[in-house]
Amino acid sequence: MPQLYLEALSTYASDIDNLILLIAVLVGFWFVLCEGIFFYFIFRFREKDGVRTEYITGENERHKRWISYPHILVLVCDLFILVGAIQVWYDIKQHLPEPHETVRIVGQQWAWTFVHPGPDHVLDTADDITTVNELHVEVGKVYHFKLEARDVLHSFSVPVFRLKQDAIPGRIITGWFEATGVGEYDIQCAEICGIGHGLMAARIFIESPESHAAWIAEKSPFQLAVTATASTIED
Amino acid sequence: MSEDAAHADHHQVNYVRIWLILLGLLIVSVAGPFLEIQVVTLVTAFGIAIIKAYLVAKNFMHLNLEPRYAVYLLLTMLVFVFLFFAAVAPDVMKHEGQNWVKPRVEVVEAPVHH
Amino acid sequence: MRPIANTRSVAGIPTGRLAVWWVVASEIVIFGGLLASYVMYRLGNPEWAGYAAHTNVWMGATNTFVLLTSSLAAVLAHQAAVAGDGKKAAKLLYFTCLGAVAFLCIKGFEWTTEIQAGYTITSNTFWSFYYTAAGLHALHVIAGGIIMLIVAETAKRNEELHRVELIGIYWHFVDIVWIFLFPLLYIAK
Amino acid sequence: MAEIVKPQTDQPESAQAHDAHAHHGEESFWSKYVFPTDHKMIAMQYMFTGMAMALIGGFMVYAFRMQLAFPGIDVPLYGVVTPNRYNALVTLHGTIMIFWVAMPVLIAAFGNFLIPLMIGCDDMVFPKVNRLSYQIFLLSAIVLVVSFFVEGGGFGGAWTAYPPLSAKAEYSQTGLGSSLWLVAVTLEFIAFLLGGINFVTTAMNARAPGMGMYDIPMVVWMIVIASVLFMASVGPLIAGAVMLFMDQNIGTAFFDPDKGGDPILWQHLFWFFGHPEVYVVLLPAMGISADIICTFARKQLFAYKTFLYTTFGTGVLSFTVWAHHQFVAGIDPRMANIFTVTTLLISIPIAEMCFIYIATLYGGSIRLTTPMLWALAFVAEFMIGGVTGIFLGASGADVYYHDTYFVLAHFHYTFFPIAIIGTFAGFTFWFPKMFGKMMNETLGKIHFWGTIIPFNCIFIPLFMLGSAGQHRRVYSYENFPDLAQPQFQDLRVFATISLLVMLGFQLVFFYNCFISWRKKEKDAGKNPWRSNTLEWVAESPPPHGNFPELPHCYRGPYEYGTPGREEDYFPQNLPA
Repeated sequence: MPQLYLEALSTYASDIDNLILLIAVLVGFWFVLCEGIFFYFIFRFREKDGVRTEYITGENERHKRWISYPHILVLVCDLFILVGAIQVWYDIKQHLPEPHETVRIVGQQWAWTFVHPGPDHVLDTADDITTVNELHVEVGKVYHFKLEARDVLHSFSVPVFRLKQDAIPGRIITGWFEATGVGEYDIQCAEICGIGHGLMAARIFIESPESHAAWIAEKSPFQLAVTATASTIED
Repeated sequence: MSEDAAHADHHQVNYVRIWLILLGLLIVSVAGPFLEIQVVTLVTAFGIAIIKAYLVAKNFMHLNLEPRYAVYLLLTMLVFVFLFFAAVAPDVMKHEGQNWVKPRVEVVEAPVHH
Repeated sequence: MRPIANTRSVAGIPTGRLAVWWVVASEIVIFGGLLASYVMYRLGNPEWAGYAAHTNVWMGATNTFVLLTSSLAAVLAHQAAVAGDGKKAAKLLYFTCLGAVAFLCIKGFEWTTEIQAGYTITSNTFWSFYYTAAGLHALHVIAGGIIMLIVAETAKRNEELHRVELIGIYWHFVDIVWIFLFPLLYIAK
Repeated sequence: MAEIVKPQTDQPESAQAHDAHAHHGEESFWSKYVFPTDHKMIAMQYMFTGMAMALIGGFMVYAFRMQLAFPGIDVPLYGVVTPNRYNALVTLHGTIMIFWVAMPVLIAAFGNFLIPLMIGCDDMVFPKVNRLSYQIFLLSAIVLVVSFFVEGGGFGGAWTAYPPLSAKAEYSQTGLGSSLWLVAVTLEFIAFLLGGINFVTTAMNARAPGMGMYDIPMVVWMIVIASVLFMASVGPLIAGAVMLFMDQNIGTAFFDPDKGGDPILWQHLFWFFGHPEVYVVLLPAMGISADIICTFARKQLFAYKTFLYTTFGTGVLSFTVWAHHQFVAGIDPRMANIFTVTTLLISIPIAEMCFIYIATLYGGSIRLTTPMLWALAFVAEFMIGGVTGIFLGASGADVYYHDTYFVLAHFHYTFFPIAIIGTFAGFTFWFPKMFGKMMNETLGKIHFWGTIIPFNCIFIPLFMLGSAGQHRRVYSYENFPDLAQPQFQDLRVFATISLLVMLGFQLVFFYNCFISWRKKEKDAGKNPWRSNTLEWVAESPPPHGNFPELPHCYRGPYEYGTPGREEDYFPQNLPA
C-alpha cells in the first residue's frame, strides 16, 4: 500500500490508494483462501499406507460445481475492481477539471525542463519562468501540464501525486494535478531513456500561496511581480 | 485421405480458365483508376484483390479440398491482423485524441521529376 | 531416412501439407503486421497519395501478370505430379522459376528507375514502406524460386512428387501477397 | 522416501526385451552429438544451451543487484557497474532469461524430448528442420553474447527496445550493440517458428493409434498451444524488427517522430507479441506441473476437458490484452478502458486453472518427491504472481504502479515459477527418462528449499520498494532523495543478500546432476514414478527410435486409482 511508504499529496492520490486497497482486499481474500485450501489438501491427503486414492474425474456436474461456482464469484470481484479502476482512470486521465494555471514539461536526455506561466498565469508569454529539474507549484490549485519529449521516451512520474505519464516525442499530452500538501519531493523519469536515466532526477516544490508568490516574484524578469503577487493571493 | 479426393477433383477444375478470369480481373483493377472516382478505384482495387485472392486460394491452393480447419486456421490469423489494426489505429492513424495531439511535422518531400 | 512419425496423418492432412499451411499461417501475420502498419500511416497521411502517384502502375501490373502466370504453371505442375508425370511437373516448375526470375528482373529495373528519379528508401516513410514491403515479398520470391529448383530436380527422377504440391501452395501464397501489395502500393492514389 | 525412488520394473513391456530399431543404424560421434536429427539429442542441446544462458543471465543479476545494494562498489568478478553497463546488464538479463532460457528450455527442450515420446512415435516429423532450428537458435545465442562486447557496449534500451532510444545510435550510444541485439532476437524468432511448426505438426499428425484429442498428456497440449500462440503473435514483431533494423542502419523513419513516424507503433507491435509471449512460456510450465501433480497425487487431472478449454480461452484472450503494458505510455486513454476489461477477464481462466490444480489434490495420496515439491511450489508461487497482476491490469492502479519495482516483482513472481521452478520440476521428473538414472532426493530437497525461500526473500522486499515508488532500470537511487532513504536501502541490501544465497544453492543442483549422471548403474528402470504416459513405456534413456515397437494408446493419460485394479495406475498403452 503506497501510503505506508510515502504521503498522498494530490486530490486523486487517495482515490488510487483506496482502489489499491480494494483490490488488495478482494484478491487477498482469494489468495489466502486458495493457498489455505491448497496446503491443507497437501497435508490432509499425504500418502498413507493402504489408503487408496479416490477416483474423481471431475467431469460430472456435481464435481465441476466446485470450480465453476468459485470462478463465477471471481468474476463478480472483477466487476467491482473494474468499476473502481475505470472510475479512477477517468478522473485522472480522461476528465480534466478547469485549470488555474498550465505548465509545460519537457523531457530530454537527461533533464526535465519546466516552463511556469509566471506572474500573469498565462503560458507562452514573455514573463514565463523556465527552470531545469525544479517544478514549483502552489498547493490547492488545479494545474494542467503539457508534456513533451525532445529526443526519446521519458515518463513524468511524481510518486507523492501517484501520477505517471510517459512523454512521447512528437506528441503533446495533457494531464492535470492538484496538490493538497506542501513540501519538496522527487520527480522521476520512469521510462528508460538512455545512459543517464538514473541521473534524470528532478524535485517538485509544493508551496503555500505566499511562498509561491514570493518565488515568482524572485524569479520573474519584470517588476510586474508585485501586482502578480497581489493577484495570486486574491485567487 | 484427402489426397484421393484431390486426385478426383483436379481434373474437373480448368486451371487455364481460372487464370483467364484472373487476368480479366487484373485488367479491371488497372482500368479502375482511370474513371477518376475515388470509390470506384477503391472497389476495383481492393474488392477485386479479394476476389483474386479467393480464386487463387480456392482453386490453386485447393483450400476447397482441405478439411475445414485449414481454412479456419488461416482466417483466424487474418482476424488477429484486423484486431491489431483496430486497436492500434486510434493511436497511430489519428493525429489527435483525448488529451493528446500529434503536431504535424514537415515531412521531407521527395524530389519531383516531371 | 524418414521417421515413421512423418508417415502418419492423424489430422487428415498429409504431414508436409499440414506444415506448409502452418508456414502460410505464420507468414500471414508477418505480412499482416507490416501492411497493417502501412495502412495506418497511409490513412493517417493523405498526402501519401501524392507520393504513390510516382509509382509505375504498368510495371506493377506486368508483375502481377507474371506471378499469376507462374502460379498457373505451378498448379499445372501439381496436376502433372498427381498424374505421376514427374518430367512434365519438373518442366512446369522450371517455367514457374522463369516467372520468378522475370518478376525480379522487372522489379530490379523498376527500382533502378525510381532510385534514379530520386525516390529512395529514405525519401519519406511511404517509400520506406514501398521498398520494405516489396523487398520482403521479393525475398520470398527468391526463396520460393530456389526451393522450386530443388523440388524440380527430385521431381525429374519421379521422386518426392508430393513436394511439387507443397512448393506450389507456398508459391500461390506469395502470389496472393502480391495481389494485395499491387493495389496497396500502386493503384490506390 | 526411499521406496519412491526404487525403480519399478514390473512393466509388461519389460517382458519383451527389444534393442533399438534396426533401421536406426549406429552413427558417428558427429552425427550423434553435434549434428543430430534425433529429437532427444536436440532436446539435450536446447536444454544445455538454455542452462548455459541461464548462468550468464544469473551472473548479470549478481552484478547489477550488487550495484543496487552497494552503489559504486567494485563488484567481485565483474568490476564497477557504470550506468551504461548497468543498462546493458538489465537489458540482456531480461532478453536472455525470456528468449534464451524460458523459451528454449520449456518449449524447445521439453517439447523436443516429450512430444514424440508422449504421443508414441519415433521422432519429430521433420528431424532435419528440427536440427536446423537448433542451429539457428545457437547462432542467435552467439550473436547476442557477442553484442555485449562490441564497440560501445551491449544494447541498453530494455528488452522492450522502445524507439527512438533503440532506433538511433546518438540516443543509445550503442549503435552496433542494438543492431546485433535486434538481429539475435529475430534469428531466435525464426528458429522457434521452425520449431513450433514442427511441434504442432508432429502432435497433430503423428499420434499413436488410438490417441484421441482427450488422451494427449496435458504438457503436450500446452506446448502445442504455446507454439500456436507464438506463431500467431510473433509475425507483427518480426515485421517490426525489420522496420526497426532499417531505422537503425538505413535511416528510414518508421518510428521516428521527426520524420512522420510514430514510436507508439513499435510499442504495439512489440506487446501484441509480448503479451501472448507470457502465455507461450507459462503454458508449458503449467502442463509440466499438471502432469507431475497427477502422478504424485495418484489422481486424475480434475476436469481435463475444462482445463483444456480454459487454456484455449486463455490463448484467445491473451491476444486482446496487450495494451495494458502501455496504459500510461501515451495511448489514447479511452482505449485503456477496453484493455482493462479484457485484462481483468483473463483472470477468470487463470483462476480456474488454479482451482483445478487444487481440486486435483483432493482425495489423492500425495508423495512429496523433489519433482512434486517443485510442481506444487510452481502453483503456490504463481498464485502470488497472478494476484499481483490484478493491481497492474486495473488501469487506475497502474497509473501509480506502472514501471515501478512492483511490476518487476510481479512478473518475476510469474516468470521465476515458470522458467526456473517449472524447469526444475520437469528436469527432476524426467531426468530418469533422459539419463536412465535417479537423482539424489536429499540433495534435491536441499536445493528446493534453498531456492524457494531466498526467492521469496528477494522479491517481497521489491514489492515494498515498488509501492514506495521506486522506478525501474536505475543504476543507483542516490540521485533520488526520497528513494535513497536508509530504510529502503536496507530492503535492497536484503534482496541482494537473498539473491546471493539463492545463487549459492544452485551449486547443489549442478553437483546433484553431476553425481547422478556419473553413477555406474542405470537404476531408474523404465517407469520409476509408476506413471501412465507413453514415454515411460520406452527404455530409459530411450534409444534412437524410442520404442521397440510403436505403442497403441487405449485411454487417457491420468488413469490413477482406477477402481477394480490392484495397481493404482493404468498405463496408456495397456489393453483394457
